[in-house]
Amino acid sequence: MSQLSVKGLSYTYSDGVPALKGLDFQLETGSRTALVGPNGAGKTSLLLAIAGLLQTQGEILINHAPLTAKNADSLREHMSFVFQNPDEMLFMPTVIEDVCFGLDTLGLDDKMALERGQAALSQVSLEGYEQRSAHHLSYGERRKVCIATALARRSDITLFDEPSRELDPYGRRNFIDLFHKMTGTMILATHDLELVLETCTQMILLDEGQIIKMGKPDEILGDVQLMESHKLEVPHSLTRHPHSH
Amino acid sequence: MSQLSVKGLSYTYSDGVPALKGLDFQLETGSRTALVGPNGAGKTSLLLAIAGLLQTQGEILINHAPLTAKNADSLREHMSFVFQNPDEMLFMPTVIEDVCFGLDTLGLDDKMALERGQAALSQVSLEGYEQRSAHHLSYGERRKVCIATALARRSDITLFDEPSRELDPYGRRNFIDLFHKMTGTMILATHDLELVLETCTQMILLDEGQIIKMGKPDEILGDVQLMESHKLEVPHSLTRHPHSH
Amino acid sequence: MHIPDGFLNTPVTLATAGVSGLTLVYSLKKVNQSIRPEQIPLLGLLASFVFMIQLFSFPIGIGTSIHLTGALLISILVGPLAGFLIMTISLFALALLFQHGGMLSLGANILNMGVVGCFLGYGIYRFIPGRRASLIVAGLLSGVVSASFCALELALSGMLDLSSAFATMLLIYGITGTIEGVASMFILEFLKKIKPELLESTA
Amino acid sequence: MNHAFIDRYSRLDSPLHKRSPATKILGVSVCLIALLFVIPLLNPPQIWAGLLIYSAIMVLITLSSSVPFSFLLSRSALVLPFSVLIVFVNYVSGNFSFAQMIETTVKSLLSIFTLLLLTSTTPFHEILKQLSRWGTPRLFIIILSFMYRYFFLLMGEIEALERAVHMRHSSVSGWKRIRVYTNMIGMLLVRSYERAEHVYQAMQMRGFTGDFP
Ligand SMILES: Nc1ncnc2c1ncn2[C@@H]1O[C@H](COP(=O)(O)OP(=O)(O)OP(=O)(O)O)[C@@H](O)[C@H]1O
Ligand SMILES: Nc1ncnc2c1ncn2[C@@H]1O[C@H](COP(=O)(O)OP(=O)(O)OP(=O)(O)O)[C@@H](O)[C@H]1O
Ligand SMILES: [Mg+2]
Ligand SMILES: [Mg+2]
Repeated sequence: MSQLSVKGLSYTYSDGVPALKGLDFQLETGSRTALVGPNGAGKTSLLLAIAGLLQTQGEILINHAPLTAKNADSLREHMSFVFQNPDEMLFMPTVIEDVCFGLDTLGLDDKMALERGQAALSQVSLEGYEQRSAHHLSYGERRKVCIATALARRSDITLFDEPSRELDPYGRRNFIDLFHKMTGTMILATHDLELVLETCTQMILLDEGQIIKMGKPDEILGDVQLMESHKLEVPHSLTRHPHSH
Repeated sequence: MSQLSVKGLSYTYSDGVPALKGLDFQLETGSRTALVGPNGAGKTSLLLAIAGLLQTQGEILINHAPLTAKNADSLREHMSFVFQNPDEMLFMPTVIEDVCFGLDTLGLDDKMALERGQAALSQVSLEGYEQRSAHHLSYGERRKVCIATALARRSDITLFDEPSRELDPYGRRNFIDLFHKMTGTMILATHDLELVLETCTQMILLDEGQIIKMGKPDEILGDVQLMESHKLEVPHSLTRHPHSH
Repeated sequence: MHIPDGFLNTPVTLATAGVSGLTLVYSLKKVNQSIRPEQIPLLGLLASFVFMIQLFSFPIGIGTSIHLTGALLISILVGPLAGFLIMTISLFALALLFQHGGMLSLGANILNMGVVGCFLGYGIYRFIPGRRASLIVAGLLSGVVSASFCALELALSGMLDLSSAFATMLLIYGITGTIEGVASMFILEFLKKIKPELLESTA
Repeated sequence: MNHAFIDRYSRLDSPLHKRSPATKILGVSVCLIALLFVIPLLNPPQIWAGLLIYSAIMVLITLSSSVPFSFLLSRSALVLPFSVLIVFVNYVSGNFSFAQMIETTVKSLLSIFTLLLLTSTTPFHEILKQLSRWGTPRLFIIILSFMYRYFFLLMGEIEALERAVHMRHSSVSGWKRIRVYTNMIGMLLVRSYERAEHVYQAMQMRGFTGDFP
């Protein structure tokens, strides 16, 4: 069943920059989709649009219900979003308050929310960070707090915008494991093409606000010509073992 | 000749977190050094200290002159710093003003500053972005503007904190080329271990505010045990061709 | 309330400009003597903060809207003199960039919000013991006095019949002032918990 | 709130944009003094003539500025709620004649329009530079410059905060809302303070010593 369906989606920023130009695609419930494209392709804008945070043109259907300004709030209860810049997500005085923020609207009482928050923090190996302030952490640590907020919400749809970049290799590996353990539909925008190969079953190649191709990650990412014409590179693991599948 | 020499450098943040614990090292003029370590290791703090932006304990000698609160301003004329978070660097109304900010203190008149700024923007392939505002760009584009500010300064010492983050593969490759073309001493903090192998001739492995090891990148990064005990991973290109050097 | 241009007559304009101008000269001199260079960005930030909270106004019907001034909060953070300087600068920028208040009526607006808010508000805050109570009283009284000044200036310019509108204005600004006091209280308590350095940086 | 609109047209290219900031600031001052101090001294029929001539001059200047009329008019209209309220109260209470009512409203609109012409044709930092040349104290100018720069930063912070809250807290209401909002203002202050510190560091790195260019 399609959980997310996008039809003729367009968006132009107020200073006249067209970021999305008529996108059409559908994602099944439980699918894991990577969003790949050069800088300025429109990945972040697309994720913001899906979360109902931009006033777009065109149609976005979530579980067959159209996303409107009116119902955006209630649809967002089933969504999580890990922003590209951790500083734009973390605003509470302490790490644990940040992770638990909004869990009450999901119907959890304080004690349950706290338990979930703590569990999420330990999943990203930040035990003991509960009482620190997020804006006094290293950037990688901030990123992990952001991932923990999404883990704690256990949403139907989770949007990740470049979640792996400030993470150390161990943290990145840990994120991959968590990603596989999470349930629900997930969309992941990233430049880390190895990460795409390890986590997603389909991908959308985006450039200049348009969908260039949608399909299997190894097929798209392995296409040297396609990659180079969109400022991308065939990832290491595909070049070293060509056609190993 | 050693351009930068650090002795017994320590720093503790005001909320009591010790970030640097007695570091000692020396860097030669023109050397390219990578700073590698897990999240929270102290990389950013070390770079801030070298730039004279933290009130540290211990000694930092730049061209044999000790860095003090008094002469920090004049020593910084010979330094550039690309911050980990682009949003903290970009504060002027337009991109070109941002790139040219401070070039006048280097003795350039307006016209020369503008030329340099434009040249730097085209080096990061942002021609035509001059009049846009930096806080209305995609994150990758913002990062490129930050790199351009450093290019325009042509400093003796350049500090990069995670410069390849958010860049698309083409932008990253372009950064590597620029890095090789730049002159002067450079220090590069990153989690992108492939980038270290392609750009730096030596590296410092940092963990919990201490230097674990300093040496050749391929030797340190190729040491599986060492890597794993510090939350790192042997990079792809070293595992696929073990001992190829 | 920012009085736009066109509502004050010449004598009132000149008199208020004189009072505000002299206060500005005095506070510039004093602040210049005591300030450290690294504090200047903080003053700029607070000016920006005041600028912004004055832009966010809540409509209360009949064409009027209210907003907080921030005068009390910043006077406590950086002292009344620097606070006044910040208020003046934000009001100047608001008039120039957002047409909130006129250019020639700037003197009157600085008097109503800056002088009253910073010096009277801060004075009451220091004078009355007990942090919470003093903040609320300071907010309430400086709101009422501000409104009276504003009404008086308009009345002297023949724009307001004191008897008719006065009571309504006092009521509205008494309430706004009280909200200002309560909000300042919450924010100060928050800052004390999260960033005590900010409270110690008094210029 | 649309913050992209702060001195929005000030970077266009027109005869008026090319004029020196000094000329424009002086011109606007003279206009405002004439409008607010001199015209009211005239007798009623002359007042109307004065206002008409003044408006005609403004129209001519606007035509030479390539700033859209619609923008100037819609921004000037921001003063209307205040004017209408005051003027209406006076009219109802019999204090004002109909003519006075119109005159006051028109004056307030015209004065804003005049000021808008300055800020729409002169970048803010040019105005500051000129004020500084005329001897405005350095501290005043520096704080103003920082204020202007940090304003965008603050707006960015607010936008981000709003998005972040919306994403995770759909239905805040009542008392909880007030708590969330004061928390946000406090956090906004703290975060922008820290951001400002970092931005100041970035400025220091690039040779900022206390004077804005
Ligand atoms: N706030 C904004 N105002 C105006 N234009 C914007 C804004 N944010 C992004 N843009 C523009 O919209 C286009 C798409 O930006 P978007 O952030 O969606 O790209 P992206 O694919 O996420 O890039 P990146 O990989 O660099 O994060 C770009 O051309 C960018 O310059
Ligand atoms: N402003 C701050 N206040 C208090 N503690 C801080 C602050 N910034 C960093 N720290 C702490 O100092 C330590 C070192 O942080 P630093 O930012 O130098 O790490 P890093 O190596 O750059 O990490 P990352 O790879 O995540 O960027 C961490 O434990 C961090 O939590
Ligand atoms: Mg993006
Ligand atoms: Mg760091």
